[in-house]
Amino acid sequence: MRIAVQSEPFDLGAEVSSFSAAVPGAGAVVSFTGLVRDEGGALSGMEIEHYPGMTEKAIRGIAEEAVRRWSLVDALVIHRHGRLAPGEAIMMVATASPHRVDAFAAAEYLMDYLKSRAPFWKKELGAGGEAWVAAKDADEDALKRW
Amino acid sequence: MRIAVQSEPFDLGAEVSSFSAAVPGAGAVVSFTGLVRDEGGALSGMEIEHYPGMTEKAIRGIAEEAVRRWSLVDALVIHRHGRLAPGEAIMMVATASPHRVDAFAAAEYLMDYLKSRAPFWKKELGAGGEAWVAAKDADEDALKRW
Amino acid sequence: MIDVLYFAWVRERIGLPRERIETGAATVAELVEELRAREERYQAAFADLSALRVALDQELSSFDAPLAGVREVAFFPPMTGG
Amino acid sequence: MIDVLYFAWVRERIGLPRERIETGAATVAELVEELRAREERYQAAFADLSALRVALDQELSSFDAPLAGVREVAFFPPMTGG
Repeated sequence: MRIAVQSEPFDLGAEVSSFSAAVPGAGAVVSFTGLVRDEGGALSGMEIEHYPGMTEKAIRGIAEEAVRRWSLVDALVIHRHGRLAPGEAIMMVATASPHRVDAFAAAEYLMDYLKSRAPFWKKELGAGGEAWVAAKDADEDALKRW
Repeated sequence: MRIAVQSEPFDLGAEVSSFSAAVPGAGAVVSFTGLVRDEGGALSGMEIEHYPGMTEKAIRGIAEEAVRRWSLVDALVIHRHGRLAPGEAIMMVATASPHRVDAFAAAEYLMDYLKSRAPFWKKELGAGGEAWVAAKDADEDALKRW
Repeated sequence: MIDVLYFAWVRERIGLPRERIETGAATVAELVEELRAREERYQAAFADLSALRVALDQELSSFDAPLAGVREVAFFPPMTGG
Repeated sequence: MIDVLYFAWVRERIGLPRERIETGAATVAELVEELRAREERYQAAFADLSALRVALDQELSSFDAPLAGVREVAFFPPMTGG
Protein backbone atom coordinates (compact mmCIF):
# COMPACT_ATOMS: atom_id res chain seq x y z
CA MET A 1 0.00 0.00 0.00
CA ARG A 2 1.65 3.21 -1.16
CA ILE A 3 0.60 6.66 0.02
CA ALA A 4 2.24 9.73 -1.48
CA VAL A 5 1.63 13.39 -0.63
CA GLN A 6 3.62 15.56 -2.99
CA SER A 7 3.77 18.85 -4.85
CA GLU A 8 5.22 17.24 -8.00
CA PRO A 9 2.92 16.08 -10.81
CA PHE A 10 2.47 12.32 -11.18
CA ASP A 11 2.08 10.23 -14.33
CA LEU A 12 -1.44 8.81 -14.08
CA GLY A 13 -1.00 6.26 -16.87
CA ALA A 14 2.31 4.99 -15.52
CA GLU A 15 0.87 4.72 -12.00
CA VAL A 16 -2.22 2.76 -13.12
CA SER A 17 -0.04 0.58 -15.30
CA SER A 18 2.54 -0.33 -12.65
CA PHE A 19 -0.14 -0.72 -9.96
CA SER A 20 -2.16 -3.21 -12.01
CA ALA A 21 0.98 -5.12 -13.03
CA ALA A 22 1.80 -5.93 -9.41
CA VAL A 23 -1.44 -7.32 -7.97
CA PRO A 24 -1.23 -11.12 -8.18
CA GLY A 25 -4.60 -12.74 -7.54
CA ALA A 26 -6.54 -9.59 -8.37
CA GLY A 27 -9.24 -9.77 -11.05
CA ALA A 28 -10.38 -6.16 -10.74
CA VAL A 29 -8.54 -2.84 -10.62
CA VAL A 30 -10.38 0.47 -10.15
CA SER A 31 -8.78 3.89 -10.39
CA PHE A 32 -10.14 7.33 -9.67
CA THR A 33 -8.48 10.58 -10.67
CA GLY A 34 -9.52 14.08 -9.68
CA LEU A 35 -8.69 16.79 -12.23
CA VAL A 36 -8.61 20.58 -11.90
CA ARG A 37 -11.67 21.78 -13.85
CA ASP A 38 -11.33 24.84 -16.00
CA GLU A 39 -14.99 25.90 -15.53
CA GLY A 40 -15.14 27.01 -19.12
CA GLY A 41 -11.98 29.09 -18.84
CA ALA A 42 -13.10 30.90 -15.65
CA LEU A 43 -10.40 29.23 -13.55
CA SER A 44 -6.70 29.83 -13.98
CA GLY A 45 -5.77 27.12 -11.51
CA MET A 46 -5.96 25.81 -7.99
CA GLU A 47 -3.86 26.13 -4.84
CA ILE A 48 -3.99 23.20 -2.43
CA GLU A 49 -2.90 23.65 1.17
CA HIS A 50 -2.38 20.71 3.51
CA TYR A 51 -1.27 19.87 7.05
CA PRO A 52 2.13 18.16 6.78
CA GLY A 53 2.42 15.34 9.27
CA MET A 54 -1.32 14.91 9.78
CA THR A 55 -2.03 14.41 6.08
CA GLU A 56 -0.05 11.18 5.62
CA LYS A 57 -1.35 9.84 8.94
CA ALA A 58 -4.99 10.59 8.07
CA ILE A 59 -4.73 9.03 4.60
CA ARG A 60 -3.03 5.93 6.01
CA GLY A 61 -5.82 5.53 8.57
CA ILE A 62 -8.48 5.78 5.84
CA ALA A 63 -6.66 3.29 3.61
CA GLU A 64 -6.15 0.82 6.46
CA GLU A 65 -9.85 0.95 7.23
CA ALA A 66 -10.60 0.20 3.55
CA VAL A 67 -8.31 -2.84 3.70
CA ARG A 68 -10.15 -4.05 6.82
CA ARG A 69 -13.57 -3.66 5.21
CA TRP A 70 -12.97 -5.13 1.78
CA SER A 71 -10.98 -7.90 0.19
CA LEU A 72 -8.13 -5.85 -1.26
CA VAL A 73 -4.89 -7.08 -2.78
CA ASP A 74 -3.46 -3.54 -2.78
CA ALA A 75 -4.38 0.15 -2.63
CA LEU A 76 -2.65 3.33 -3.78
CA VAL A 77 -3.26 7.00 -2.90
CA ILE A 78 -1.39 9.95 -4.43
CA HIS A 79 -2.45 13.48 -3.51
CA ARG A 80 -0.78 16.69 -4.62
CA HIS A 81 -0.54 20.04 -2.87
CA GLY A 82 0.62 23.46 -4.04
CA ARG A 83 -0.23 25.20 -7.30
CA LEU A 84 -2.02 23.25 -10.07
CA ALA A 85 -3.13 24.29 -13.55
CA PRO A 86 -6.52 23.44 -15.15
CA GLY A 87 -6.57 19.88 -16.47
CA GLU A 88 -3.84 18.71 -14.09
CA ALA A 89 -4.44 15.66 -11.92
CA ILE A 90 -4.98 16.63 -8.28
CA MET A 91 -4.95 13.13 -6.89
CA MET A 92 -5.64 9.51 -7.61
CA VAL A 93 -6.61 6.34 -5.81
CA ALA A 94 -6.37 2.79 -7.11
CA THR A 95 -7.69 -0.43 -5.60
CA ALA A 96 -7.16 -4.06 -6.59
CA SER A 97 -9.34 -6.95 -5.48
CA PRO A 98 -10.31 -10.45 -6.56
CA HIS A 99 -13.85 -9.03 -7.06
CA ARG A 100 -15.12 -5.96 -8.89
CA VAL A 101 -17.68 -5.10 -6.20
CA ASP A 102 -14.94 -4.78 -3.57
CA ALA A 103 -12.60 -2.81 -5.84
CA PHE A 104 -15.36 -0.28 -6.62
CA ALA A 105 -16.64 0.01 -3.04
CA ALA A 106 -13.15 0.51 -1.60
CA ALA A 107 -12.28 3.17 -4.19
CA GLU A 108 -15.50 5.08 -3.45
CA TYR A 109 -14.90 4.75 0.28
CA LEU A 110 -11.36 6.13 -0.11
CA MET A 111 -12.68 9.06 -2.16
CA ASP A 112 -15.53 9.88 0.24
CA TYR A 113 -13.15 9.94 3.21
CA LEU A 114 -10.31 11.76 1.42
CA LYS A 115 -12.85 14.48 0.49
CA SER A 116 -13.90 15.23 4.04
CA ARG A 117 -11.38 13.70 6.45
CA ALA A 118 -7.94 14.30 4.93
CA PRO A 119 -6.52 17.75 5.80
CA PHE A 120 -6.46 19.41 2.38
CA TRP A 121 -8.00 22.76 1.50
CA LYS A 122 -8.56 23.89 -2.07
CA LYS A 123 -8.50 27.46 -3.24
CA GLU A 124 -9.73 28.29 -6.74
CA LEU A 125 -7.78 30.92 -8.62
CA GLY A 126 -9.62 32.83 -11.33
CA ALA A 127 -9.97 36.10 -13.17
CA GLY A 128 -12.41 37.21 -10.48
CA GLY A 129 -9.94 36.56 -7.66
CA GLU A 130 -9.34 33.72 -5.26
CA ALA A 131 -11.90 31.70 -3.32
CA TRP A 132 -11.60 28.83 -0.85
CA VAL A 133 -13.70 25.90 -2.01
CA ALA A 134 -16.51 25.34 0.53
CA ALA A 135 -17.13 21.84 1.82
CA LYS A 136 -20.41 20.46 0.50
CA ASP A 137 -23.11 19.00 2.73
CA ALA A 138 -23.41 16.23 0.13
CA ASP A 139 -19.79 15.25 0.76
CA GLU A 140 -20.35 15.02 4.50
CA ASP A 141 -23.58 13.09 3.90
CA ALA A 142 -21.72 10.66 1.62
CA LEU A 143 -19.85 9.32 4.67
CA LYS A 144 -23.08 8.05 6.21
CA ARG A 145 -23.48 5.25 3.68
CA TRP A 146 -20.39 3.40 4.92
CA MET B 1 -17.10 7.62 -26.97
CA ARG B 2 -14.80 4.86 -28.18
CA ILE B 3 -15.74 1.18 -28.16
CA ALA B 4 -13.15 -1.40 -29.20
CA VAL B 5 -13.58 -5.18 -29.43
CA GLN B 6 -10.26 -6.74 -30.28
CA SER B 7 -8.01 -9.77 -29.87
CA GLU B 8 -4.86 -7.64 -29.47
CA PRO B 9 -3.64 -6.59 -26.01
CA PHE B 10 -4.14 -2.94 -25.07
CA ASP B 11 -1.93 -0.64 -23.02
CA LEU B 12 -3.96 0.16 -19.91
CA GLY B 13 -1.75 3.01 -18.72
CA ALA B 14 -1.64 4.65 -22.14
CA GLU B 15 -5.43 4.33 -22.51
CA VAL B 16 -6.17 5.85 -19.08
CA SER B 17 -3.63 8.58 -19.74
CA SER B 18 -4.94 9.63 -23.16
CA PHE B 19 -8.57 9.28 -22.04
CA SER B 20 -8.11 11.61 -19.07
CA ALA B 21 -6.12 14.10 -21.13
CA ALA B 22 -9.05 14.68 -23.50
CA VAL B 23 -12.01 15.35 -21.21
CA PRO B 24 -12.36 19.14 -20.91
CA GLY B 25 -14.71 20.11 -18.10
CA ALA B 26 -14.35 16.78 -16.33
CA GLY B 27 -13.26 16.78 -12.69
CA ALA B 28 -13.45 13.02 -12.19
CA VAL B 29 -12.17 10.05 -14.18
CA VAL B 30 -12.86 6.45 -13.13
CA SER B 31 -11.34 3.39 -14.76
CA PHE B 32 -12.03 -0.30 -14.25
CA THR B 33 -9.85 -3.10 -15.55
CA GLY B 34 -10.60 -6.82 -15.46
CA LEU B 35 -7.54 -9.07 -15.26
CA VAL B 36 -7.17 -12.80 -15.87
CA ARG B 37 -6.66 -14.29 -12.39
CA ASP B 38 -4.10 -17.05 -11.97
CA GLU B 39 -6.02 -18.72 -9.11
CA GLY B 40 -2.73 -19.48 -7.37
CA GLY B 41 -1.20 -21.02 -10.48
CA ALA B 42 -4.19 -23.30 -11.20
CA LEU B 43 -5.08 -21.43 -14.39
CA SER B 44 -2.91 -21.34 -17.49
CA GLY B 45 -5.12 -18.79 -19.21
CA MET B 46 -8.51 -17.89 -20.57
CA GLU B 47 -10.24 -18.18 -23.94
CA ILE B 48 -12.91 -15.57 -24.65
CA GLU B 49 -15.51 -16.18 -27.35
CA HIS B 50 -17.81 -13.44 -28.61
CA TYR B 51 -20.55 -12.80 -31.17
CA PRO B 52 -19.04 -10.53 -33.84
CA GLY B 53 -21.57 -7.96 -34.98
CA MET B 54 -23.79 -8.22 -31.93
CA THR B 55 -20.93 -7.48 -29.50
CA GLU B 56 -20.19 -3.94 -30.69
CA LYS B 57 -23.92 -3.17 -30.98
CA ALA B 58 -24.68 -4.42 -27.46
CA ILE B 59 -21.78 -2.50 -25.89
CA ARG B 60 -22.75 0.68 -27.72
CA GLY B 61 -26.33 0.35 -26.47
CA ILE B 62 -25.11 -0.06 -22.89
CA ALA B 63 -22.73 2.91 -23.16
CA GLU B 64 -25.42 5.13 -24.71
CA GLU B 65 -27.76 4.32 -21.84
CA ALA B 66 -24.99 5.29 -19.37
CA VAL B 67 -24.60 8.64 -21.15
CA ARG B 68 -28.38 9.20 -20.88
CA ARG B 69 -28.45 8.42 -17.17
CA TRP B 70 -25.41 10.31 -15.92
CA SER B 71 -23.58 13.51 -16.64
CA LEU B 72 -20.67 12.13 -18.66
CA VAL B 73 -18.07 14.01 -20.67
CA ASP B 74 -16.84 10.79 -22.27
CA ALA B 75 -16.76 6.99 -21.91
CA LEU B 76 -14.44 4.28 -23.20
CA VAL B 77 -14.88 0.51 -23.44
CA ILE B 78 -12.20 -1.92 -24.65
CA HIS B 79 -12.89 -5.68 -24.51
CA ARG B 80 -10.62 -8.43 -25.77
CA HIS B 81 -11.50 -11.85 -27.16
CA GLY B 82 -9.37 -14.89 -27.96
CA ARG B 83 -6.61 -16.41 -25.85
CA LEU B 84 -5.32 -14.52 -22.77
CA ALA B 85 -2.60 -15.39 -20.25
CA PRO B 86 -2.90 -14.94 -16.45
CA GLY B 87 -2.36 -11.33 -15.41
CA GLU B 88 -3.40 -9.95 -18.82
CA ALA B 89 -6.08 -7.28 -19.01
CA ILE B 90 -9.36 -8.71 -20.35
CA MET B 91 -11.14 -5.41 -20.68
CA MET B 92 -11.42 -1.87 -19.38
CA VAL B 93 -13.96 0.89 -19.06
CA ALA B 94 -13.30 4.54 -18.31
CA THR B 95 -15.77 7.32 -17.53
CA ALA B 96 -15.27 11.07 -17.18
CA SER B 97 -17.72 13.43 -15.49
CA PRO B 98 -17.79 16.80 -13.76
CA HIS B 99 -18.72 14.87 -10.58
CA ARG B 100 -17.18 11.82 -8.92
CA VAL B 101 -20.54 10.27 -8.04
CA ASP B 102 -21.56 10.17 -11.73
CA ALA B 103 -18.19 8.85 -12.89
CA PHE B 104 -18.33 5.99 -10.35
CA ALA B 105 -21.99 5.13 -10.96
CA ALA B 106 -21.59 5.08 -14.75
CA ALA B 107 -18.48 2.87 -14.56
CA GLU B 108 -20.27 0.41 -12.28
CA TYR B 109 -23.33 0.44 -14.53
CA LEU B 110 -21.16 -0.29 -17.58
CA MET B 111 -19.47 -3.16 -15.76
CA ASP B 112 -22.70 -4.70 -14.48
CA TYR B 113 -24.22 -4.67 -17.96
CA LEU B 114 -21.08 -5.79 -19.78
CA LYS B 115 -20.94 -8.79 -17.40
CA SER B 116 -24.41 -10.06 -18.23
CA ARG B 117 -25.63 -8.38 -21.43
CA ALA B 118 -22.65 -8.24 -23.79
CA PRO B 119 -22.19 -11.47 -25.77
CA PHE B 120 -18.89 -12.75 -24.39
CA TRP B 121 -18.26 -16.20 -22.98
CA LYS B 122 -15.20 -17.05 -20.91
CA LYS B 123 -13.54 -20.42 -20.74
CA GLU B 124 -10.89 -21.08 -18.10
CA LEU B 125 -7.92 -23.15 -19.20
CA GLY B 126 -6.05 -25.05 -16.51
CA ALA B 127 -4.08 -28.15 -15.66
CA GLY B 128 -7.37 -29.92 -14.90
CA GLY B 129 -8.80 -29.13 -18.35
CA GLU B 130 -11.11 -26.49 -19.70
CA ALA B 131 -14.31 -25.13 -18.18
CA TRP B 132 -16.81 -22.52 -19.31
CA VAL B 133 -17.26 -19.88 -16.64
CA ALA B 134 -20.83 -20.06 -15.32
CA ALA B 135 -22.84 -16.85 -15.04
CA LYS B 136 -23.40 -15.92 -11.39
CA ASP B 137 -26.82 -15.16 -9.94
CA ALA B 138 -25.15 -12.23 -8.17
CA ASP B 139 -24.21 -10.73 -11.55
CA GLU B 140 -27.79 -10.97 -12.80
CA ASP B 141 -29.06 -9.56 -9.50
CA ALA B 142 -26.62 -6.63 -9.80
CA LEU B 143 -28.66 -5.32 -12.76
CA LYS B 144 -31.69 -4.77 -10.53
CA ARG B 145 -30.13 -1.85 -8.69
CA TRP B 146 -30.14 0.34 -11.80
CA MET C 1 -33.92 -19.96 -44.91
CA ILE C 2 -32.58 -18.69 -41.60
CA ASP C 3 -29.05 -18.45 -40.19
CA VAL C 4 -28.72 -20.23 -36.86
CA LEU C 5 -25.63 -19.50 -34.73
CA TYR C 6 -24.33 -21.33 -31.66
CA PHE C 7 -21.85 -20.04 -29.08
CA ALA C 8 -19.79 -21.41 -26.18
CA TRP C 9 -20.93 -24.85 -24.94
CA VAL C 10 -23.99 -24.78 -27.20
CA ARG C 11 -21.60 -24.61 -30.15
CA GLU C 12 -19.44 -27.36 -28.66
CA ARG C 13 -22.37 -29.73 -28.04
CA ILE C 14 -23.85 -29.24 -31.50
CA GLY C 15 -20.42 -29.38 -33.08
CA LEU C 16 -20.67 -26.39 -35.40
CA PRO C 17 -20.76 -22.60 -35.05
CA ARG C 18 -23.55 -21.88 -37.56
CA GLU C 19 -25.81 -23.41 -40.15
CA ARG C 20 -28.53 -22.35 -42.57
CA ILE C 21 -31.86 -23.97 -41.86
CA GLU C 22 -35.05 -24.29 -43.88
CA THR C 23 -37.84 -24.01 -41.34
CA GLY C 24 -41.55 -23.35 -41.09
CA ALA C 25 -41.34 -22.61 -37.35
CA ALA C 26 -43.44 -19.64 -36.26
CA THR C 27 -41.58 -19.03 -32.99
CA VAL C 28 -38.15 -19.64 -31.46
CA ALA C 29 -39.67 -22.39 -29.31
CA GLU C 30 -40.97 -24.18 -32.42
CA LEU C 31 -37.52 -23.91 -34.04
CA VAL C 32 -35.98 -25.46 -30.92
CA GLU C 33 -38.49 -28.36 -31.15
CA GLU C 34 -37.51 -28.95 -34.78
CA LEU C 35 -33.81 -28.96 -33.89
CA ARG C 36 -34.32 -31.29 -30.90
CA ALA C 37 -36.10 -33.77 -33.17
CA ARG C 38 -33.10 -33.93 -35.48
CA GLU C 39 -30.30 -35.58 -33.56
CA GLU C 40 -28.98 -36.46 -30.13
CA ARG C 41 -26.47 -33.58 -30.11
CA TYR C 42 -29.28 -31.02 -30.49
CA GLN C 43 -31.17 -32.76 -27.67
CA ALA C 44 -28.03 -32.34 -25.53
CA ALA C 45 -27.65 -28.67 -26.41
CA PHE C 46 -31.32 -27.76 -25.86
CA ALA C 47 -32.00 -30.02 -22.87
CA ASP C 48 -32.60 -27.12 -20.47
CA LEU C 49 -33.91 -23.91 -22.03
CA SER C 50 -33.59 -22.03 -18.73
CA ALA C 51 -29.81 -22.37 -19.18
CA LEU C 52 -30.00 -20.76 -22.65
CA ARG C 53 -30.45 -17.32 -24.10
CA VAL C 54 -31.56 -16.40 -27.62
CA ALA C 55 -30.86 -13.39 -29.83
CA LEU C 56 -32.90 -12.52 -32.95
CA ASP C 57 -31.01 -10.46 -35.51
CA GLN C 58 -28.43 -9.67 -32.80
CA GLU C 59 -30.91 -8.44 -30.19
CA LEU C 60 -31.63 -10.41 -27.02
CA SER C 61 -35.08 -11.94 -27.26
CA SER C 62 -37.18 -14.76 -25.76
CA PHE C 63 -38.20 -18.27 -26.73
CA ASP C 64 -41.82 -17.30 -27.39
CA ALA C 65 -40.83 -14.55 -29.86
CA PRO C 66 -42.11 -14.92 -33.47
CA LEU C 67 -39.59 -15.73 -36.22
CA ALA C 68 -41.35 -13.85 -39.03
CA GLY C 69 -38.85 -11.65 -40.85
CA VAL C 70 -35.92 -12.81 -38.74
CA ARG C 71 -32.71 -13.59 -40.64
CA GLU C 72 -30.37 -14.63 -37.84
CA VAL C 73 -31.08 -16.62 -34.67
CA ALA C 74 -28.35 -17.22 -32.09
CA PHE C 75 -28.40 -19.62 -29.13
CA PHE C 76 -25.94 -19.35 -26.27
CA PRO C 77 -25.53 -19.69 -22.49
CA PRO C 78 -25.87 -16.66 -20.17
CA MET C 79 -23.13 -14.18 -21.04
CA THR C 80 -19.97 -13.82 -18.97
CA GLY C 81 -18.30 -10.64 -20.18
CA GLY C 82 -16.39 -8.02 -18.24
CA MET D 1 3.42 26.07 25.98
CA ILE D 2 1.38 24.72 23.12
CA ASP D 3 1.80 24.93 19.34
CA VAL D 4 -1.26 26.38 17.63
CA LEU D 5 -1.60 25.96 13.86
CA TYR D 6 -3.99 27.67 11.45
CA PHE D 7 -4.91 26.55 7.93
CA ALA D 8 -6.76 27.93 4.89
CA TRP D 9 -8.92 31.00 5.64
CA VAL D 10 -8.34 30.65 9.38
CA ARG D 11 -4.63 31.18 8.68
CA GLU D 12 -5.43 34.09 6.35
CA ARG D 13 -7.69 35.85 8.86
CA ILE D 14 -5.26 35.46 11.75
CA GLY D 15 -2.34 36.33 9.50
CA LEU D 16 0.07 33.63 10.54
CA PRO D 17 0.38 29.85 10.06
CA ARG D 18 1.44 28.94 13.60
CA GLU D 19 2.41 30.33 16.96
CA ARG D 20 3.47 29.08 20.39
CA ILE D 21 1.07 30.02 23.14
CA GLU D 22 1.32 30.04 26.94
CA THR D 23 -2.13 29.02 28.13
CA GLY D 24 -3.89 27.69 31.18
CA ALA D 25 -6.97 26.67 29.16
CA ALA D 26 -8.38 23.30 30.18
CA THR D 27 -10.29 22.67 26.95
CA VAL D 28 -10.18 23.68 23.29
CA ALA D 29 -13.22 25.92 23.87
CA GLU D 30 -11.37 27.77 26.65
CA LEU D 31 -8.36 28.23 24.39
CA VAL D 32 -10.66 29.68 21.70
CA GLU D 33 -12.08 32.13 24.29
CA GLU D 34 -8.54 33.25 25.21
CA LEU D 35 -7.66 33.79 21.54
CA ARG D 36 -10.90 35.67 20.81
CA ALA D 37 -10.13 38.03 23.70
CA ARG D 38 -6.74 38.93 22.21
CA GLU D 39 -7.45 40.83 19.00
CA GLU D 40 -9.99 41.58 16.29
CA ARG D 41 -8.37 39.17 13.79
CA TYR D 42 -8.91 36.22 16.20
CA GLN D 43 -12.52 37.33 16.65
CA ALA D 44 -12.91 37.21 12.87
CA ALA D 45 -11.34 33.77 12.59
CA PHE D 46 -13.33 32.23 15.45
CA ALA D 47 -16.64 34.02 14.84
CA ASP D 48 -18.54 30.82 13.95
CA LEU D 49 -17.24 27.63 15.52
CA SER D 50 -19.65 25.50 13.49
CA ALA D 51 -17.58 26.50 10.43
CA LEU D 52 -14.38 25.26 12.09
CA ARG D 53 -12.72 21.94 12.82
CA VAL D 54 -9.99 21.22 15.35
CA ALA D 55 -7.24 18.61 15.50
CA LEU D 56 -5.28 17.74 18.66
CA ASP D 57 -1.83 16.27 18.02
CA GLN D 58 -2.90 15.66 14.41
CA GLU D 59 -6.10 13.76 15.23
CA LEU D 60 -9.55 15.26 14.55
CA SER D 61 -11.17 16.21 17.84
CA SER D 62 -13.90 18.46 19.24
CA PHE D 63 -14.12 21.83 20.95
CA ASP D 64 -15.03 20.34 24.31
CA ALA D 65 -11.94 18.09 24.35
CA PRO D 66 -9.42 18.58 27.21
CA LEU D 67 -6.01 20.08 26.41
CA ALA D 68 -4.03 18.23 29.09
CA GLY D 69 -0.91 16.68 27.54
CA VAL D 70 -1.65 18.11 24.08
CA ARG D 71 1.37 19.59 22.27
CA GLU D 72 -0.21 20.71 18.99
CA VAL D 73 -3.65 22.23 18.30
CA ALA D 74 -4.77 23.01 14.75
CA PHE D 75 -7.77 25.05 13.64
CA PHE D 76 -9.13 24.90 10.09
CA PRO D 77 -12.31 24.92 7.99
CA PRO D 78 -13.96 21.64 6.89
CA MET D 79 -11.56 19.77 4.65
CA THR D 80 -11.87 19.73 0.88
CA GLY D 81 -9.53 17.01 -0.32
CA GLY D 82 -9.93 14.57 -3.19
